[in-house]
Amino acid sequence: MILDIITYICIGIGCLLNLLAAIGLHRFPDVYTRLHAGTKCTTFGSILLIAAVVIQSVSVWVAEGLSSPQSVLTLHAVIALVVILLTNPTSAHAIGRAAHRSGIKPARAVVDDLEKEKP
Amino acid sequence: MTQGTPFNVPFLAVAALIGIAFYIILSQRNLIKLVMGLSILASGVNLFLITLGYREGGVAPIYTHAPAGVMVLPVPQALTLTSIVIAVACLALMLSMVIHIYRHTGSTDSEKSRIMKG
Amino acid sequence: MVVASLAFVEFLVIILARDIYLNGLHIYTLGASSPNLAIPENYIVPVRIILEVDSISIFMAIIAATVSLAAAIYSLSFMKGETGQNRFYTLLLLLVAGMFGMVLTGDLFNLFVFLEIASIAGAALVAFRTKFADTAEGGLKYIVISTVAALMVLFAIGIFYAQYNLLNIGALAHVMQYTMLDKIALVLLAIAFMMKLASVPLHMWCPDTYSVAPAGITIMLVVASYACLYALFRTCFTLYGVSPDMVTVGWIVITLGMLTMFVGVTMAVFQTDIKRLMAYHCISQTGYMLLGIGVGLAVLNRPEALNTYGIAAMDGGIFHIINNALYKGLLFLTAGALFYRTGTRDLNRMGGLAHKMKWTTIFYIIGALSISGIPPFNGFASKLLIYESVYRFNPILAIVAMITSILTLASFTKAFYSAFMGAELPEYQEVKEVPKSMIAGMAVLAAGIIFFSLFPGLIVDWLAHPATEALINQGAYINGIIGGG
Amino acid sequence: MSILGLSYSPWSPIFWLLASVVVMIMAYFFRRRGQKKYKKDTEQTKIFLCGEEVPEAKQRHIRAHNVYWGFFETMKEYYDANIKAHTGIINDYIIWFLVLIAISAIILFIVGIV
Amino acid sequence: MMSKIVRTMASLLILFALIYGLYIIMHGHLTPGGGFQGGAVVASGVALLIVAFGSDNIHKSLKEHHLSILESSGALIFIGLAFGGLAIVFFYNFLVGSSIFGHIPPSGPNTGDIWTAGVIPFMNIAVGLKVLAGLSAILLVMALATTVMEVEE
Amino acid sequence: MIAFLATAFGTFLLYLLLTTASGPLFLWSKEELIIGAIFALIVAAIVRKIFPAENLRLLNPKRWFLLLAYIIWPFFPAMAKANIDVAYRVITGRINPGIVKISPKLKTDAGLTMLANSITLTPGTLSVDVDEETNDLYVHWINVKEEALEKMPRDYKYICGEFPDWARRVME
Amino acid sequence: MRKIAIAVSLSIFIAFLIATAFLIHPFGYPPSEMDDYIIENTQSETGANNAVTAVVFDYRGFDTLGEATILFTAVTGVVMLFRAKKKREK
Amino acid sequence: MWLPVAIFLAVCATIILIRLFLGPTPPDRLVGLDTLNTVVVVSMVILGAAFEELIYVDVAIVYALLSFVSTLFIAKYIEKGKF
Amino acid sequence: MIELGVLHIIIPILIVVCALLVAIFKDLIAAVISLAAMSLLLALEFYLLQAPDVAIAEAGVGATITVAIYILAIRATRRE
Repeated sequence: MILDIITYICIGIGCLLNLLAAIGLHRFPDVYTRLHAGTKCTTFGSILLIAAVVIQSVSVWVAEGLSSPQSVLTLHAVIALVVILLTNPTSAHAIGRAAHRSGIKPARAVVDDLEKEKP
Repeated sequence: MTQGTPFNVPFLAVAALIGIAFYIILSQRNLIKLVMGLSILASGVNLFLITLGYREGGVAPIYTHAPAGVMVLPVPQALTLTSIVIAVACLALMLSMVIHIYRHTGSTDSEKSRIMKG
Repeated sequence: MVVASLAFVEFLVIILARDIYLNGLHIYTLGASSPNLAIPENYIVPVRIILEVDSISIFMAIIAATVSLAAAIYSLSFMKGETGQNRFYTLLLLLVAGMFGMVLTGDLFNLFVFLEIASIAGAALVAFRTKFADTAEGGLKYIVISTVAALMVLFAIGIFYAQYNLLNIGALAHVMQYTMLDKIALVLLAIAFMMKLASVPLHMWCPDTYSVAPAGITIMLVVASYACLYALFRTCFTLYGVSPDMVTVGWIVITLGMLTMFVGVTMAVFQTDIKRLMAYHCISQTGYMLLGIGVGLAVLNRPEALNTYGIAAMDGGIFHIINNALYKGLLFLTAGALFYRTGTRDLNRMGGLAHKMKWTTIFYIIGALSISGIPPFNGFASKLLIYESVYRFNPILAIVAMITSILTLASFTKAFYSAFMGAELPEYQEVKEVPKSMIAGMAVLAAGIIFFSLFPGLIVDWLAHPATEALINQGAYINGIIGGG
Repeated sequence: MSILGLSYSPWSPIFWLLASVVVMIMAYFFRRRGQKKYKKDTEQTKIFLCGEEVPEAKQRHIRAHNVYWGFFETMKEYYDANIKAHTGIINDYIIWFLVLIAISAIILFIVGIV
Repeated sequence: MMSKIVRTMASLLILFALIYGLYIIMHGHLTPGGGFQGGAVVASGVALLIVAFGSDNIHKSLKEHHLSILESSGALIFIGLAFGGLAIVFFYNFLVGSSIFGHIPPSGPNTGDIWTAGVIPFMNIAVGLKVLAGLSAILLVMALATTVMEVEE
Repeated sequence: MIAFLATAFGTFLLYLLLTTASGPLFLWSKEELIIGAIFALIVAAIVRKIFPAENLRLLNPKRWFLLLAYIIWPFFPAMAKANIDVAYRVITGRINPGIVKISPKLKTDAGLTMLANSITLTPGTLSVDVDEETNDLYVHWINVKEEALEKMPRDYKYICGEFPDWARRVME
Repeated sequence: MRKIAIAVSLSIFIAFLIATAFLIHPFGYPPSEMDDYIIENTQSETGANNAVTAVVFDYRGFDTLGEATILFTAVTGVVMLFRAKKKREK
Repeated sequence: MWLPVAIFLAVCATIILIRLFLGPTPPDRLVGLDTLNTVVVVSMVILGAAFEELIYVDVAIVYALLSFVSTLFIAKYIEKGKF
Repeated sequence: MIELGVLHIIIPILIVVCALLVAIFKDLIAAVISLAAMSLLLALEFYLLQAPDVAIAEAGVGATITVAIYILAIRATRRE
């Protein structure tokens, strides 16, 4: 019961964060700020959503005993989460670097050290 | 509609995909765009095959840890696997030829890079 | 090595052909000890892939084996000096494998797979000589056309599968109900195969591709397009069989055949590139086959007409396939020989080569006379069959076919005159005869032509007529699958 | 065996060859009755062009696109239309494919309904 | 060559890609996947290396002929397995019921025993080898060829 | 050799995680264990050339516990805070961005990678580029404070908090 | 001219495709004699839990052979097409 | 319980696609693609739970691994790097 | 299962929209990005249609190898 409540909370916040990422992509003015929205929110949102799945499946796992097949779902979901956690910031970094190298200046920037040092 | 999705929407999506693919193939002069059109065409046909193998409320035809219930048809999935690999093989060959055309003529436009006609 | 393996394949095909002509069609189920396992007791449904070989399949297989043998022998010298020869021969064998798979299989999806093998291998071979500027263009055209056609075939297969949940040709023919969807599938299949076999107005890729391919490959591409012709026959005759729509389809095929003949030959007269000229001729000769088969298709549900002239027309069409594969192959090989020695395909820059290349000239004369339907060569025999039977069906068609034949002679005279006759040109003083293996490759085909010319009745009775019977007799093919359980 | 049975008339290349051999023998007899004064490599075999200098081999040779000039000139409209249709652009090939599919499908359906 | 962070991450993720591809190949008869999919995953791992380290660096240790040996051996294993059933018929699954991968699973949903399906796991491995070598070879050759062209210009 | 064995062992563990619930030996069947061991050796043999051998110090279990602790305490709340921060900026649209250079003086690639990924996921910062020689990070900062711009070697503690220290502690 | 041809033929073609979409069986209810046989007998005939893999490698193994051949052909073709470039590099 | 979440994520994906359409520069579109990747991976996990199919999550892992590679390829093209 | 029906409507529409984007983008790199998105959604659709095998294949081949080959080809044919 309490697990269900936690699950629902996780799902709610996760969905909200994903929606926030989607809206953030439209509200922000340039690539870098959009990357902020697109990376942080979706990563944390997916953590919460997958956590919801994991909570449910662990509860079944515990109920059914150790050798329950639910362990497959749990562990695979965790691995998917780990992979997302590893790849998402890296690809954000790659996109940011690519954007800067292709000559896109950060909009409304007050300071740009990278531009100064590498003309 | 009492059953399933109204208006056979996935089949309509297949029709739309194939139509868009042919539109790209017919109207785009860039050879790489043309190859993309072929890619979309292959995707449309793949989607068609998978779609016609779907059974309402079915699960994948895999018995490992499967929930009870009917299963979707396995043969179209097997055909689609074959078709996907064929598509990627064609794609690689086509794009290498496009690269060669570019090297010889300096263009990827299907009209400018044409040598033979008549 | 390649030649040895192809000769072995030829040997196997001939053994199989003898067996099939004596004992009727063969069934081979892959993955189960007998068709019984493939066809369970309660369902009459073939689950596994079944190879089904009957007379028309083995007829096409004989053509493929013979021509690829000649092409391999020819390429031994023709390709000397190119880099990447091992890959060339690998692809050549794969192309042969694709053609064999296409003609031997009894399963629609398997047909698609082998169609793609043949297309991809063919396209890669067309673009083989990467140092020339136009080869990649020819290869790209070929593979794009093939891919579009193959995907449409796959779509049609999907339509069949959606309705009947079957993939086997015979079993599909057994349960076919000619719904609207079947008509759409018929159109897609027929036009896609027409595109692959270069019928007007879908022929335009053909000269581009054939003219840039190495000569040994060109003749194999011709045979690959005839494998698609086989697939078209399979679709129309075996899959759909005697249905009221077949008259319409037959007339569509006849119309396209007429267009193919006429446009092909008139464009050929105009050409100055020798291989483009021959490629356009290849198109126009395909028209004869379409005409003969189309007449057979149009009278398929009128037995008395079928017996009086329909079967003869189909005999002629099918006999023309093997004739055309032989003499068109020979002509392309002579064009390749000219290219090998002069370095150009442009007829404007050739002249007086008969003084230096005697064997090539002789082979060219044989091929040209044969393709123009000059007696006593085999082209005359098959064309005569087509003329006479088509004249009974509709006289105008026969007249157009004869005009086409005349124009064919005209254009080959032109090519012969400008390439071989005339004074010796100074730039070709040092030209020698081509190497021995090229002559051997041409000689294989020339010997075939002479043999076929001398014994046309034998060939028609032993090879072409059983093939026609196999096409018309839809029930036997279905029985092979359904009744074999 | 070598006879091709046809509905109107049979065709056999063997008989045709025999007939042509007979014709050739007759032609040989006719040829033997000709003049005997012909000799090779004398003035008799030289090219005679109104007494002018014979041009070189390269200029004497008629190039391929000059052959059948009259035929092409007569059928100019046909050829112009045809060459215009053969654009060599790959997109056009597939346009033709689609056009043919559309036409034949419509024909098939009209015939099916009528 | 991409930045240091991407390179470090790629060298970590290649491990994931390889083991995951092998897992997919090996469990083709139990879970979704099989030879093609696993081969594609491993080839994507090679693509990851190409994009992170540059095709020149990869070409130092991974040559085309290695890949073509792998591919040919995959093809040979596949055809050999197909011929293995030739005592009965081509493509006959001759290992079902034998001691190698020969268990018959219980009918209906089960937990998945890897020691089943006869010849299919071997075919998965063969096709997996073939696909991974083939796709990697395509990527490597195209990357090398395009890079070389830029150097020439 | 140690790197090889460590890689093989890690791979084996990964494989075991993927194939749970397959048999009676705790969670696995014996065939799975054998096949997993074979695959682990294969993968380790392949990866040997690519995987940097310098990271042997990462094999120390103390660092793993540190990493776990890092993820649980400073990292996870920081992510939550980052999301609230982004939500605030999405709703109000109040941004003041800029790219600043920080010099955390990290020596190893692993530490740098961990730091870069951490600051990408934590409030207001996103790593854009990295200097290959000096291991300096260029950070896109969504809310540039004026006082951070005064001195040229930027104060990294001000910009990205405790993370460089944690990265040094865990990875070096 | 070309645009008119594209428009007319493409619209007719799409009309036929849409007709296909409406004429075909309703989404989710396909006919399934052959596939039911496969689903039932996969485990006993081939021993594989995954029916798709069983179809790919056992029931339709010949297709898979052909498809592997296609991949081989494509790889050979691509390597062959770029062969001259590599010589120049050396 | 899970399927509405999936629908919600599909709506999010639609909004992200608009950015993919509008994005003035290639990096903007790439950001959209990257975000879309994560959303789709999550919805795959969610759907796996929804269908009660334990083995479906494999697809999500594969996608999470491989979308990274394609993002890197496009990013490298944008920064005009040498492959 | 009304939700599943809704998903079966939304995802195909998104796929078609991505294909349309490929058609209307003149910039090749944008077209490739749309193609990658289409491939991604296609994998999701296969997943929805209970074909995880094909979804993995589409994810592996369509999303990575295809994009990589396209990028390499675009790079080789880029006009400076």
